[in-house]
Amino acid sequence: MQTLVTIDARIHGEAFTELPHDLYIPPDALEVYLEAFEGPLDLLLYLIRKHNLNILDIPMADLTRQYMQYVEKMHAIKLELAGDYLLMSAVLIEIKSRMLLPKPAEIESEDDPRAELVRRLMEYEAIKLAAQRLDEMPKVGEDISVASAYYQHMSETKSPEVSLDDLAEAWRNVLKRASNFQHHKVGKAELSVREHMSIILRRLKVDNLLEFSQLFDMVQDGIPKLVVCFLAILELAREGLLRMTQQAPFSPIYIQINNHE
Amino acid sequence: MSETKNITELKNVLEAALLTSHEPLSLEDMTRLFADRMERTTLRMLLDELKQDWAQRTMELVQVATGFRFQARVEYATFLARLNPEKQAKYSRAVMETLAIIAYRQPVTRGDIEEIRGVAVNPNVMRQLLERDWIDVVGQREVPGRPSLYATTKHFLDDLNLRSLAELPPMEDFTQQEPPLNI
Amino acid sequence: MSETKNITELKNVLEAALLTSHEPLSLEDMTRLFADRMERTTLRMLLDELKQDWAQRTMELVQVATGFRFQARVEYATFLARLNPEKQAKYSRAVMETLAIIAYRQPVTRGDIEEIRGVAVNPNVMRQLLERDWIDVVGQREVPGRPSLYATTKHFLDDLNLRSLAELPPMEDFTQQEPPLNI
Repeated sequence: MQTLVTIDARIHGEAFTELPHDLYIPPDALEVYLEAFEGPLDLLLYLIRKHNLNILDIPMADLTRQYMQYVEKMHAIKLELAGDYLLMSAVLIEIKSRMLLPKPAEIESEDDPRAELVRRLMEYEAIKLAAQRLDEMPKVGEDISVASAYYQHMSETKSPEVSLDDLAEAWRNVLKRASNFQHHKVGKAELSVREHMSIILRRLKVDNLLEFSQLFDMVQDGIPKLVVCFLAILELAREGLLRMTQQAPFSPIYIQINNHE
Repeated sequence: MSETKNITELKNVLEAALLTSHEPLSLEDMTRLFADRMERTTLRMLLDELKQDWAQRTMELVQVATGFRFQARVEYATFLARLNPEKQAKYSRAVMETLAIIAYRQPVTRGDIEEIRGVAVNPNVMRQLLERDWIDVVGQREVPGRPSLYATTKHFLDDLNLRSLAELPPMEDFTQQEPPLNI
Repeated sequence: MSETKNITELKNVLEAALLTSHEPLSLEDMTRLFADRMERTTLRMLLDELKQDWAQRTMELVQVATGFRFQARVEYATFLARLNPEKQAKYSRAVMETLAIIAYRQPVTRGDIEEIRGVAVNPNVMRQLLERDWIDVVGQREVPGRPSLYATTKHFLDDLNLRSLAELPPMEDFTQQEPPLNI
């Protein structure tokens, strides 16, 4: 007869003789049950829905009595009583007492002491349902799998950014180190002279030989620019970078790259 | 000099980019794929065609808040779920209710959330939502204490497959019609 | 009861799994996709077919050490690289100083630069600036060896948002000796 009471079950080939732990039901089920409520509004909603009552027509006496019973049970099993539950008890009792007071005839429905509670219950219920809907919606990482095929990362290296400050900083460093700087002193004006030196050299690279006046645009350029251009030519000549020739007095002056032949 | 000669090639570049990107690609991202100038209207036309090309296939091209992405059609979800048996833990009701309040009533303070839920907000709840990058702080309410104002992020919309908050299930669906108070 | 009826459906499940997985999928991973028992040989046959199906398309199915994955064909690499440009490096001090000298003292030769900096100019430094199209050769100085004269380009001005060199910070600002720090 012994064999008849032995549980004859096998899991992964091994005899199964004990109840699994996850089938264990805690004896103090109420605690678990009460902890399932998200707060006093949730508990009130539960009481209303359980008795299939119209939320807008709450029988305050019954509701308050039931609510107090739950709160007492929580107290009895030493569940940590949140202040929120006690506060709600006070609200319920206040509403109940106000409803017991004789009502002057002219009082409108807005002054119903339950109105605020109803508003909060309805708002909470809407949010509770919204939360359930959000929970059910498919989500990336749960039900939605997003394409993420592999690719060989080839880095297109972007060129470094250089700001004017970077450039100025670099120049400052150069100056700090260049002990023989004094005779290189160059002012702002001379910088545009240097720019024109480059411009003239570029033109001579293309044209080889230019007439002096071709380097000046008397219509477009203002006086300062004409001066700068003239200074650039002089500087280029001084540095021996170009050669100026004139066949006879008052004949055209020609400019070309100095070839030192 | 045009580096891509025809529509098929342009679509292929888009397909390769969308299939390999872990994040949705915005229209701006996609214009960067091409060295030549790409008009928005051309790009949209190409995306439409690409969507059509994939209409009968395993992945679908969808538009979410931050851009476009390919995702496996819903009928493959049960198969794919078997690859990762250790499911992401479900969020608690407190987390989901807090998220719902932020989603539908944003921007809100912690005080607002506590008011609606009728209980104190556990800091851990906010932390979970912040860490998931589903909510963030968008400002402070100009009242004493300057409490932070929370709102949902674009990432939240992406994760829920939405283009905008307007696509959330409408709140009215959850609220019972308000009949006259029956006293 | 078999949940998938035909080869096409089996291949679709594999395709969806391989396109959405962040990591290569091993054969063992892939057998887990199916509720019914899947033979290795069947799986390999399906993968072969899938590879063939994609032979002319944007992705290729490849086998790597830890399993199989879809990857974008190499011809798309240059396009995809544009989506995530590598963080830009900074120019070395030598490059910046050389650029500053050319900008402020142009036209200059390499010899000029070396004289001012007091060190030899690495050819690589000039190459970086030439490749960026920030400097070019505007002529040769007519001295033995005819060294090239370098100047900054219009492109350099554009990139630094300048209309002319005159808009560079004036150098007088730096020529004055900074007063010693009084500590």
